[in-house]
Amino acid sequence: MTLAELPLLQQLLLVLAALVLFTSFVLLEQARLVSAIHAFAWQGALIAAITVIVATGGGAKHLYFSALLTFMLKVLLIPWMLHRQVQRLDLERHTQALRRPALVIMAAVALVVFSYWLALPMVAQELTFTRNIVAVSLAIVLIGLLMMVFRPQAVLQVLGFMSMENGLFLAAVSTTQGMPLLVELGVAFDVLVAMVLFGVFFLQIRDSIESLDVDRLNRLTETVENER
Amino acid sequence: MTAVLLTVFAPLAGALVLALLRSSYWAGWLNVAVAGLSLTASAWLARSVALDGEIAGLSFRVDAFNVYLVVLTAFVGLTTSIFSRPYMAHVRETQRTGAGGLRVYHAMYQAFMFTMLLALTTDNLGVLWVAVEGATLSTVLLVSLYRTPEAVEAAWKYFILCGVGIALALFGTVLTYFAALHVLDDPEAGLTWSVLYGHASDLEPAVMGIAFVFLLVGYGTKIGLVPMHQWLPDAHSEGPTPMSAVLSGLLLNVALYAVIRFKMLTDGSLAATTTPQLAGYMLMAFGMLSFLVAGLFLHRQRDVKRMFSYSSIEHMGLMTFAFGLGGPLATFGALLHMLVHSLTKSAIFVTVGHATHIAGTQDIDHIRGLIRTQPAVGWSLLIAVAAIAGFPPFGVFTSEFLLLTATMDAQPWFTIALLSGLAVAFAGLFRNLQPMVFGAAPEGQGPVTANMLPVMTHLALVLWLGLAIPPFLARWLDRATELIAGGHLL
Amino acid sequence: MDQALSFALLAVGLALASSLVSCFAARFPCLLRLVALPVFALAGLAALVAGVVALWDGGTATMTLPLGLPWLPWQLHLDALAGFFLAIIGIVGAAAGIFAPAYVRGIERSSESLPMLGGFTGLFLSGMLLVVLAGDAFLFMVAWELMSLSSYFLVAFHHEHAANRRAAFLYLLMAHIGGLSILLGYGVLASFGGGFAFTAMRAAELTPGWASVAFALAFVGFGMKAGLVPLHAWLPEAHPVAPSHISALMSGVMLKVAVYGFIRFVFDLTGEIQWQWGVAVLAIGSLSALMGVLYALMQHDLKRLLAYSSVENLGIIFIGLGLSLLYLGTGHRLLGALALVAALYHSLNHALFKGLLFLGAGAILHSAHERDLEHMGGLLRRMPWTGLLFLIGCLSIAALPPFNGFVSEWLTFQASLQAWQLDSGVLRALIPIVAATLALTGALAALCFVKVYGIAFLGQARTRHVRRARPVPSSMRAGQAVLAVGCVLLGVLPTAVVALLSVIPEQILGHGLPQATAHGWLWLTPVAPETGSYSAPLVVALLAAMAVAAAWLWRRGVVRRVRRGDPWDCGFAMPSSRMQYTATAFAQPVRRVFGLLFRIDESVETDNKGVLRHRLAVHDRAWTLLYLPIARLVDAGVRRIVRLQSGNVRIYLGWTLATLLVLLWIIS
Amino acid sequence: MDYLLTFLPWLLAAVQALLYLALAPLLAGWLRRIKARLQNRRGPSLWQPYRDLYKLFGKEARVATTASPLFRAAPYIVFVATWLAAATVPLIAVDLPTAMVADIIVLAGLLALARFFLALAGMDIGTAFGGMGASREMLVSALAEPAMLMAVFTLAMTAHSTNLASMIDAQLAAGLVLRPSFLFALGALVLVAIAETGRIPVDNPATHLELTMIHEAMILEYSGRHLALMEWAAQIKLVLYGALIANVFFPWGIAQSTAPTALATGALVILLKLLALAVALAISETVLAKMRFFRAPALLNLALLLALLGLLGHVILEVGS
Repeated sequence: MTLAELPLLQQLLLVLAALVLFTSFVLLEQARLVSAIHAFAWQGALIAAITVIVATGGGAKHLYFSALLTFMLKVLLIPWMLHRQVQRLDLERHTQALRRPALVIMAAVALVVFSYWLALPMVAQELTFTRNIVAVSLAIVLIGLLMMVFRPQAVLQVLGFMSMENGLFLAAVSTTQGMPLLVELGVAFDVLVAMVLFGVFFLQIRDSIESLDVDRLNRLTETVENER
Repeated sequence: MTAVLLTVFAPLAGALVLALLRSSYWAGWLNVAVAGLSLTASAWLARSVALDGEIAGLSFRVDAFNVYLVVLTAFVGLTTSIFSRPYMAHVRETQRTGAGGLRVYHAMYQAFMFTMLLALTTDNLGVLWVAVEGATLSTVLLVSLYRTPEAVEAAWKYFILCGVGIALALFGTVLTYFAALHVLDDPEAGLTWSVLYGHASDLEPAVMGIAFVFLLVGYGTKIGLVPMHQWLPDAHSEGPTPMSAVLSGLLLNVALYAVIRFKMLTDGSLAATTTPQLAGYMLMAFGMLSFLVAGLFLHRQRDVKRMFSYSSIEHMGLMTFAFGLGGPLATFGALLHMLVHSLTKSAIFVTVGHATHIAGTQDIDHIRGLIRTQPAVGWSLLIAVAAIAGFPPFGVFTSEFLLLTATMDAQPWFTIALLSGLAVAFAGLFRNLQPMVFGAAPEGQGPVTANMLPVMTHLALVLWLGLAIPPFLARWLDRATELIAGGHLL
Repeated sequence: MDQALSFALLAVGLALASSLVSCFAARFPCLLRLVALPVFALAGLAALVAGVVALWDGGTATMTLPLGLPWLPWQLHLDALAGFFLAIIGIVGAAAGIFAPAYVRGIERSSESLPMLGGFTGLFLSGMLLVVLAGDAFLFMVAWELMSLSSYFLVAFHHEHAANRRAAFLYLLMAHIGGLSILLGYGVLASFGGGFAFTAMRAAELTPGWASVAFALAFVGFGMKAGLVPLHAWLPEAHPVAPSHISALMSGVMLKVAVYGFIRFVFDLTGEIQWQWGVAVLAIGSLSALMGVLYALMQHDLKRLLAYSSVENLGIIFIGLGLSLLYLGTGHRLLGALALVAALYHSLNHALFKGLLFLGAGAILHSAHERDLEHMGGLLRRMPWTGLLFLIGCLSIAALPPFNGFVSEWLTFQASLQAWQLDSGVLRALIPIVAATLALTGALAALCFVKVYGIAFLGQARTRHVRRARPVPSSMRAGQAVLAVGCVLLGVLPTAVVALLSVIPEQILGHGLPQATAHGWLWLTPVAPETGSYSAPLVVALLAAMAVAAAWLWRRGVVRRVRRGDPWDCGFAMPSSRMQYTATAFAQPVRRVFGLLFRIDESVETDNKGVLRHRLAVHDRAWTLLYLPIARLVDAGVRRIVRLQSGNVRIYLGWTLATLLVLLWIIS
Repeated sequence: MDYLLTFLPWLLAAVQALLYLALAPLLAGWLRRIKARLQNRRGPSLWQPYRDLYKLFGKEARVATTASPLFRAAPYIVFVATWLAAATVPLIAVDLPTAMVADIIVLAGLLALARFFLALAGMDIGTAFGGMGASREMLVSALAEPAMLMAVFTLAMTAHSTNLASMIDAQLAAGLVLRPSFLFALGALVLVAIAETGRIPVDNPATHLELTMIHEAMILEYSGRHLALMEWAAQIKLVLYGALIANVFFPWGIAQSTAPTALATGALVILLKLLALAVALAISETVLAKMRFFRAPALLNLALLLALLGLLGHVILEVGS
């Protein structure tokens, strides 16, 4: 059926999903650290919204809770912690443009297409009215990974990691109307702990190499000093 | 049931207490005590499993496959904790970390044990994922315990790579859940492995295939499969040695365990399609690749712990290959190999710990004449490496014998790769080992206080397994083989 | 038969006990000399008894041990073949056990290495015994690798020298590869026979292709252990650096264990034999024999020379085996049995004289502290007993009648001269050529050992410490004497031995040598009296008689006095010991005639004082042709592969992403 | 009577063995005489070698102070081994028990035994010449031995036996058959014989010029009876090879029974054969010059080639028929 025939709620859903995808593109090529964090927060917010819509539409009550969880974690807590980190490492002014942006963006687009192609068999499964979003969530995961590959700045890498988590969450919501509660809590807890540890590591890395450029973390290698 | 709970949650309680306990002296002992408690509980658990097939409930499930891994985990946990008490004391004397560091160490040690045991015993794939992620989180601080630039770097790489990998694994889990929801009416049970295994044949093949790819890449990162292995040598070489021992001995096993569980589901779902063996082929490919690549890496090592971590990659590759090969013989061999490899490898790391204390460095070129300086350490290292290289009468030989012959049966041409891989790996190990143990000792190198009890126990067990496999263990392994490969040997 | 098996088990137990006892030798050094080694000798004796009883009885005995895999317990199996090799292990083991204590006394000062020596010697012996006794592939492999590993530790015994460590490493590496390929060979048999027990494998029906694969794997594996060219490079490195009685065990016995494995695998288990295998074995065998003796000629380190000559003798043994395979493959079972017996006989002989020679080298090392021929000389008058026994060893290894080496070579010739019975003209032509190679090898061996004996024991001492050499203690002499007596007996009474040996082909090939010993103990007639006969006792008797006659001849009323004086030497003044022919000079004609086969770098340079210096080094071509290329290959692979570990985390993540995408693409 | 029949062959063998002893110096003398005649010299009398031996036996033996017991034992071993080797070669009658005791491979072995001790004796004193002679002698024989055995194998494969008596019997039974293989084998065996017995062009028995000596260099230190035994052994060896070539390739006339007439003819015939061979050898030694030592291998390779051709000729041309 064509888009026009879909119920309004679902159309809204698709719009939001598109926006989420857009935010991760923004995240990918955002130069300023702070605005990257904001973009990440927006992504979280959008996903929370999607969750609420799915909850009302699909009538899965526990999704309200996970929507709340997402909002707390991804929109408030983690961005706030990142902000504090950035301030402590006085990186507010830090900007770092993406190298070869055109190439990277093309790669990201390719990933989107790839994930759509990949998601087809799943879309073929008539299950929920959110099925089309599977492709989007997969794309977000892959783009997050891509961002980690192309962004040498530690904080940005963490952002990429977190946006991968967003993608996963979106996938959970869109495909299966959320995971069992136990798992959701566990995942959320892990993410939180991970965020704390990332904070610790920012400081440790800063202490050891006076920078957050992970490219300079290259002592441990077989190629250079092991030439016998 | 209580046995399960005791086994799993004793370490958790221990972790909490240790986190609060100030005296690092008592912490060391308490660490040992908790590990011992957990081991006794696991022994009890094993006994009850041996009596009445399997234990299930509270989304825990212990069957023949994981019970022996549970016992193994608890056992290695105990011996390593025994070793780590004097070791960490020595570390503290040499000012490489402070009291706080020791507190973190002990607490995280038990937390890690908890996650391992939880991952092994749980029946819920989601909890499994949480536990494995928890294992990363609990060990990553230990890798950076010494705060040297290398340590921090290693920890960061470990964290990022395993985090990404584990995220992918979560995606796979989600997809599995998605596939499950079609065939199951109760969504809550959608992640319960036993239920899924019951309906494995109904799961949508396309989805399960994609899911398995994500899971393989995800958990494969933790197994240390090439080309996702790069974190492993760094983490092993920079963390404190007891950590390396448990990482090599336990974490890799658990990750492999997870992959096997999912492989069983995937096989069931793909059985009807044109490529029923797909998962197996993937495992074989990754296993063989890791096996060969790691063997080559062994030749260019300066850091002794790095070298042995590569040897871990090699052996995990071998096991992965064998599980992919399938069939009772190969599976039995792989299970046995899991057992003997973790025993031997942890023994090796413990010995290496002593050796590094003797020489005061991890640099292979500066570890010399161990046999002259401290025969106990030198000989243990020599014997243990001979064992890991697959020389009888040690258990590794038995399992490799089974693997090779099984391969000869099923895929004769792979034996050529196996043969050359084993030879290359062996050469790599011994060409570095010999100067370390043999030869004259350098000036001013003296023996250290070493507790060789754990090593001796491990080697004795491996020797025993090489000479004769006790019947009860044989029955376990056989039932596990039946679970995985659907065939008997006995 | 069962008592034979129990004797064998007793031997294994004693060997293990000796290694156990010597674990405490670090605290009580004398323990090794007074308890462990005598027990070791007893173990050898028990094995000898077991072997002889088994050969005499000619039956088989089996037994199952409560060890091994749950569905594959260790099985012991003792038949005539196993018994024969038990006897070989036993006699050399006993001799080494008698010889060793005096050697050990020398090193008791550095007592922390004693447990290593004693313990692994015991393990080594028990490993070899178990290989021979094994009744299933699993126990066979366990014992095999145990043998390799323990001997590795013995090679590494003097591990202070980096060269010895390298030798030990090379040895263990090749032993490991060989073991793996043997294991795969058994894997092939097992997958057809449906089990690892030898009984199951015997019953298996292999397709010719797979049978050839199994044969190839076994040939590579056992050949590597037996030191066949071109897989021999480890042997001359590893055997000399071990303590001398260990060298005797390794060269004399361990190589025979490899021969045993080959015979068991190919003749007994594989079933249908194809004549092409025989051609391959013949080719490799003759190559090894020739190269072995030529390289032996080039050596001047006594133990190294003996090691190379082991390569030669194993080549001769495999020539015999190849002939046997060829005849069996073309359906001549009698001739196959004959060639097999010849090979077995030579195995026994080589065990005896090579053990004897290595013990002799050990004696020289013990009293003159010298391994280099160029520094020896005149030892016959310093240590007459060792000199005499060593001479017997040299005569035997040079295949001179009436000593034992000649008998086995004669049998091999007899077997090869029956080639006219073959249908294929090519084979008819091939075999005599091989025989000619064998003849050349024998003559060169004679040359080689004239050099050894003449340089080491005759002439003048070339260095001061050799001039001060003392006779060795009687226990050492006794150890050598045992083997020397064996050499003489086997040379003089071949008929009895062949009668015993022909049980083996009867058992595993179902065809013995009915004619060989049909004409009484005097006559050895392999095929028939008119095709060729040899009567060693009569040869000895006639030699004695003629010696008497000659003595009588010159006793007829002529001067009996012998006047001592300076040597004549074409009127040169009394020559100094440095004017003697050196070992290198002695071998120089051969080096010129066979120059192509060696990698020689020779140079004459004058140092600043205007003194001429002549440097000469003869290298093994196998290194440049086979080993170094492989090593380079591995290194190149390593250099490529380490790029994976570039150190940049983003690249690692890139790998993860790439892998993921590739897999996803494959799957959908 | 039958007791006599079993005893007779042994007696015959003993007689033959003694005949070798007796004939050896004669052949040497004959050879020298012919050579002298070819060189237009009168030369010594036929009996000179006997006189030399007698004289040497009468002289006292002088042994270097540096000599070991082996030095004094060697002459007897060399002599006895050579003599026994000779005794196994049928001289005047075919069916000898000694031929059963030791076939042709054993014969080669016995000669090798003699050579082994000869070389050791050469090295015993520790003079440079002794070592040189030993090294060269051993190399020459090492190269000669495969050629000889190949030639012998050709015969053995024709006769299906390594037993000299049976070989000769087979030859006689077959009658006069022209075998290409035998031609080559004969050539090979002649070359080998020249090399082994130390004749020109490989070695010169008459020389005492140090650097050209091979055999002489080894026995340089001997004197008196020791020297006598060595010389005698060398002469026996010459006769041995002569008899071998003569009787294996041209066996006609040899006694196949123990009838006195047969034996008499046999003795006469073999004497003529040997003398004829000696003439041929003398001629070749007069026309040829001794070659450099390192060209000797070429000669022996030729021998090996001939033997190989003989063998292949046998396999290809003769067995098929």
